Amino acid sequence: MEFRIRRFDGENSFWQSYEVPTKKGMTVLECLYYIRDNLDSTLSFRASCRMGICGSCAVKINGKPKLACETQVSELKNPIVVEPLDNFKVLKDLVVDFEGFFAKHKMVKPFIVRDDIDYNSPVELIQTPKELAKYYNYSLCIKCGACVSVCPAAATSEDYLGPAALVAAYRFCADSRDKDCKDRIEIISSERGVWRCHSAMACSEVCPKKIEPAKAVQLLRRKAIIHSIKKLFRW
Amino acid sequence: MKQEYDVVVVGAGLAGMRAAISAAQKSKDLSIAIIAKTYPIRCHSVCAEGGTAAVLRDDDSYDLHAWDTIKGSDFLADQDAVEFFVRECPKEILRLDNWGCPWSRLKDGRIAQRAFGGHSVNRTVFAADRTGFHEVHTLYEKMVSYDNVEIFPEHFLTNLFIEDNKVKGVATINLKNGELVAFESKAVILATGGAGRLYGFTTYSHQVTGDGIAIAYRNGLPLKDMEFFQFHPTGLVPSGILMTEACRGEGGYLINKEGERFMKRYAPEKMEIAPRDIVSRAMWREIIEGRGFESEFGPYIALDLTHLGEEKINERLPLIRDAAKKFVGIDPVEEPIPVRPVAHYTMGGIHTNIKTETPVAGLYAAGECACVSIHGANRLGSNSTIECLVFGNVAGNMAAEYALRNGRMKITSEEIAIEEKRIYDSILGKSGDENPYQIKKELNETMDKNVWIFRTESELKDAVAKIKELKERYKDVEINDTRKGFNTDLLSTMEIGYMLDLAEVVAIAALKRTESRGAHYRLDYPKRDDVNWLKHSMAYYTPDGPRFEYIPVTITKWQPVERKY
Amino acid sequence: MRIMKWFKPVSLQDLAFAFQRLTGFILAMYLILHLAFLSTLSDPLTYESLIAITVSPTFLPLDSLLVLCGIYHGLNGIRVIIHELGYLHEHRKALLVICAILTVIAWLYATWVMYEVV
Amino acid sequence: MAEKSAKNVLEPYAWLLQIITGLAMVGLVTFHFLTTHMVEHALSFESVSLRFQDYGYKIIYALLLIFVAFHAFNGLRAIALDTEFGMKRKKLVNWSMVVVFLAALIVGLYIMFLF
Ligand SMILES: Cc1cc2nc3c(=O)[nH]c(=O)nc-3n(C[C@H](O)[C@H](O)[C@H](O)COP(=O)(O)OP(=O)(O)OC[C@H]3O[C@@H](n4cnc5c(N)ncnc54)[C@H](O)[C@@H]3O)c2cc1C
Ligand code: HEM
Ligand code: SF4
Ligand code: F3S
Ligand code: FES
Repeated sequence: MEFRIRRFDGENSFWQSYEVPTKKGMTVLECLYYIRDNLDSTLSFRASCRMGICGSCAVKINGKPKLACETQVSELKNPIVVEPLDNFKVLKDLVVDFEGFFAKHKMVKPFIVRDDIDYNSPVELIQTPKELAKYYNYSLCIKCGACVSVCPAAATSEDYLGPAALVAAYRFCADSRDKDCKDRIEIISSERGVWRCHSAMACSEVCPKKIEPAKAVQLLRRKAIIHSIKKLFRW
Repeated sequence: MKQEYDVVVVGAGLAGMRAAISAAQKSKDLSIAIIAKTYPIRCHSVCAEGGTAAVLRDDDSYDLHAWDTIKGSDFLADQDAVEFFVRECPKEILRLDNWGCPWSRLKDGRIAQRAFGGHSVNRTVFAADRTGFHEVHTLYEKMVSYDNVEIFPEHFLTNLFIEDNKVKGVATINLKNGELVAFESKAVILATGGAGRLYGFTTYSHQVTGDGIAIAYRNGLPLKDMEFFQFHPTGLVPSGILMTEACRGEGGYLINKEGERFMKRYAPEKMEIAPRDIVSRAMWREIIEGRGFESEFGPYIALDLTHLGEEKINERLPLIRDAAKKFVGIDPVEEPIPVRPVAHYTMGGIHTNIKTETPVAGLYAAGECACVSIHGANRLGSNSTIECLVFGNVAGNMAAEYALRNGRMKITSEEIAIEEKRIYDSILGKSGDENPYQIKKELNETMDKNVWIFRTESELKDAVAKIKELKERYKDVEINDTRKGFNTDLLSTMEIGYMLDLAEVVAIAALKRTESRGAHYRLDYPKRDDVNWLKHSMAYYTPDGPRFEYIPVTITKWQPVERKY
Repeated sequence: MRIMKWFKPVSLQDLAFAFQRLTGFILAMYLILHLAFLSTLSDPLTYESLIAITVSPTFLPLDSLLVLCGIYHGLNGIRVIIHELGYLHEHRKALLVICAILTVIAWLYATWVMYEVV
Repeated sequence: MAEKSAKNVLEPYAWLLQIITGLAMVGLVTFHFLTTHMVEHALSFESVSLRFQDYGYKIIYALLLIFVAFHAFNGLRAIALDTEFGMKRKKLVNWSMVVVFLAALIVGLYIMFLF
């Protein structure tokens, strides 16, 4: 099969084609490794777990963001066009800059806040399976960036927190062990927060973990609006 | 460029992040840097599926957990370390709970536990079948809540700075721009994970190339018990992706080409759910004797789940079905899954004592890259993630205390210049006529063939010779990519250099140990030999290959007995 | 131009978004025109002469397109509101299809009314 | 950065009003369309002025005007703020939309009270 890869060497962007002998069961990631090992070792890309859990290998394959390690070549049309993710700055070839992405994740306070935790003598907190189910799906985000790469709001607004960070925010707000969602709500309710989302829902369409980030954003929006109304009436 | 911190943690897997948190917790005044060659949540630990062991309820006891661990280790574990370890486990589980880990729960909201191979009671805490993933994310998210922890993702460790047997910092390459960044620090913790990619057929992530172990080794630190490598029975062919033990736990069969459940000849009682090393050996024997299935990806054994029915598979093994479909296009409901024993865990590592101290002052090691040793010759499932947490915590504490007591030693600009020269002049611009990836391929083939489940003197000798040849050829490798920014060619080539060193240690250590213990099985010495070999091997670096010393195993309460299940 | 990325959808969902934005913008522009136009009500003669143009057969197709924009924007708006309140994300595809069908029906009806009456 | 701008009172209410006005307009716009297109010669000067004599009509149209003006200009504001260009000039965008909104109201009400 022919692989057409959009490359970038730090200064110039160009297309390059490679012919890869593919077999049944081969993934796009394996082909990338084949190219690197045998055809052109200057090709850079990120990958690690090759089982769809580390979130390193998201790239644009035939126009849609996908995990290279989970994508079978047999399901794709020849030639296979591989590009770096949109809405991120390209560092080299298929490698894009995730610094801002993780900074935004950190910004939403993605951790449990409560004041009765004793580091030295922890006690078991009770959480029923039902309470667990409320947020569990949203804790599955592998931070691959696919959602951000297709979000039209993120495309034009660099500082929009973006679906992935908002998923993290919702995941903690919905956790029964968390005791102070208010701070987090204030953050996601800023003009860079949920209000920039216009329900394009491309994020939900491409999420490889089927997390429905769009839903998390809207549920957060609901929390934010209730919070604002309460604040208005000082209640 | 130089950065200055009080504590530097290298490696942001479970062990590294746990260490950073514990150091940060120790004192707000300490500045802590955590460095990793990937982003922290992209570390290999996210792959762990099954769970994490800890004594939580009344039906269990510390002594029982310790005994299971020691028996599992084939009595090569240091028993003082194990006794300390089992007492710390529960606290770590609860801490993760407090920090937000989505543990699977019982109906009443308490943390649930499941059965696991080699543990006598239901002791394994889990978060669905993505335990490692959730633990990593929980730790990462806890870690970012500390203001005194600074994260340096995509920095590649290249060397340690050691003076007068005291550590004074590390050298790294910042992948983004390719610049050398030296971290000057009072204490250093190594938590760089195992060395699984020595093997071609492995459950490990691509990044697990043993860099930290090799760098420590080159800097004169001893490596302990490197001959012990765990093989898991069921790795998906051809990628090596783990098909969890639960497949067999739920009633799956292992079937050979003749359609026979061959386990009846090896473990008539336990059948498919005998311990990992036994099942792996049985499967491999079938394959050697020609009763494996043939495929373009080599021989395999069929893991048959079809009789379980669609409903049960969907309920209990959804991820396995998903993975089999996605990666080999096989639906386990209709067809058996092709599997083969697969390299899965590095029992050996950098020698440390029970407090995670290495022989170099201020340098600590924890997690899979270290060998404390609690796993001995064979690790029990779900004991390693908890090891990372427990000893990560210890290392963080120790390093923090050391940093509070001691000052920083200067890393001079000459030292940095020497390291820069080593990398950018003698490695980066390199031209030669060897393709490093070809060397890696041959190394993997050698390890898969000669240092595998069944080992013999002649095969191991072949392996050692081959590795020496590869090392020689490695001196003449070519690096095509000459740019600095995100040069993965340079990185991979360096990783391959580390792997060659480690492979040599593993092969020679295996050659020297003339007995069979735990995961190390010698066809020519099939019995355990407590008289001569109840001891740890210690490999020291010399320019022409490792030099070996041996130290005794610590035994407290449990005398070695025959290991029967 | 970066804003062109709004109009490069990867799925039906964000195609719908692109159209929502486009139609919203068109309607807003029309609103301004409309108000300016109505200002002429202060002068009956100008008003009548202008209205004569707008109801002419040449203008009707344009008017009908405008109505399509309005109907799409309104119905799709309801769909968006449902989702923005956090409901029916699991059925987003079905909702989109229903929305499209209703739009076509309403538009055909409206066009019929317009041609019938004038 | 986000922590600083966290105290944002405008966006939540703007969004809420956007969907409320949107929903309300479904009825109002349908009504408007039907009254102007279902009846023959509904757009002639006489019928328009005749309708505006009626107070019920006046109120409905005033509502429609307020809603549509708010909705449209708040919508444009949202579009503008979605771009870096607009976000950098946030104050300007907000205030100009207020001005345009008020202008639309004045023009509209003026027309209505012609009759
Ligand atoms: C498929 C699979 C399933 C498993 N399931 C279980 C299970 O169910 N239960 C269980 O207890 N154990 C399990 N294990 C074992 C367990 O996952 C590992 O032992 C454990 O995660 C190791 O963690 P670590 O922190 O030591 O290393 P890692 O998670 O490997 O982290 C190493 C870190 O070091 C960094 N690093 C490495 N080299 C460099 C360098 N040169 N420069 C800078 N940084 C570097 C890496 O980027 C990474 O951040 C499993 C293992 C595998 C392969
Ligand atoms: C008929 C009923 C209407 C409904 C139900 C409706 C609904 C909506 C909704 C829900 C949005 C928000 C989309 C988002 O979050 O981005 C929106 C945006 C918008 N609407 Fe409407 N609307 C209606 C009529 C109108 C009219 C008559 C106009 C113009 C005069 C208009 C102009 C706009 C504009 C300019 C936007 C901004 C577009 C964007 O942000 O993408 N709408 N509408
Ligand atoms: S929400 Fe989905 S698409 Fe977005 S980063 Fe997480 S896993 Fe990836
Ligand atoms: S794609 Fe973007 S606009 Fe909203 S629904 Fe998803 S975050
Ligand atoms: S390599 Fe880890 S998600 Fe693809």
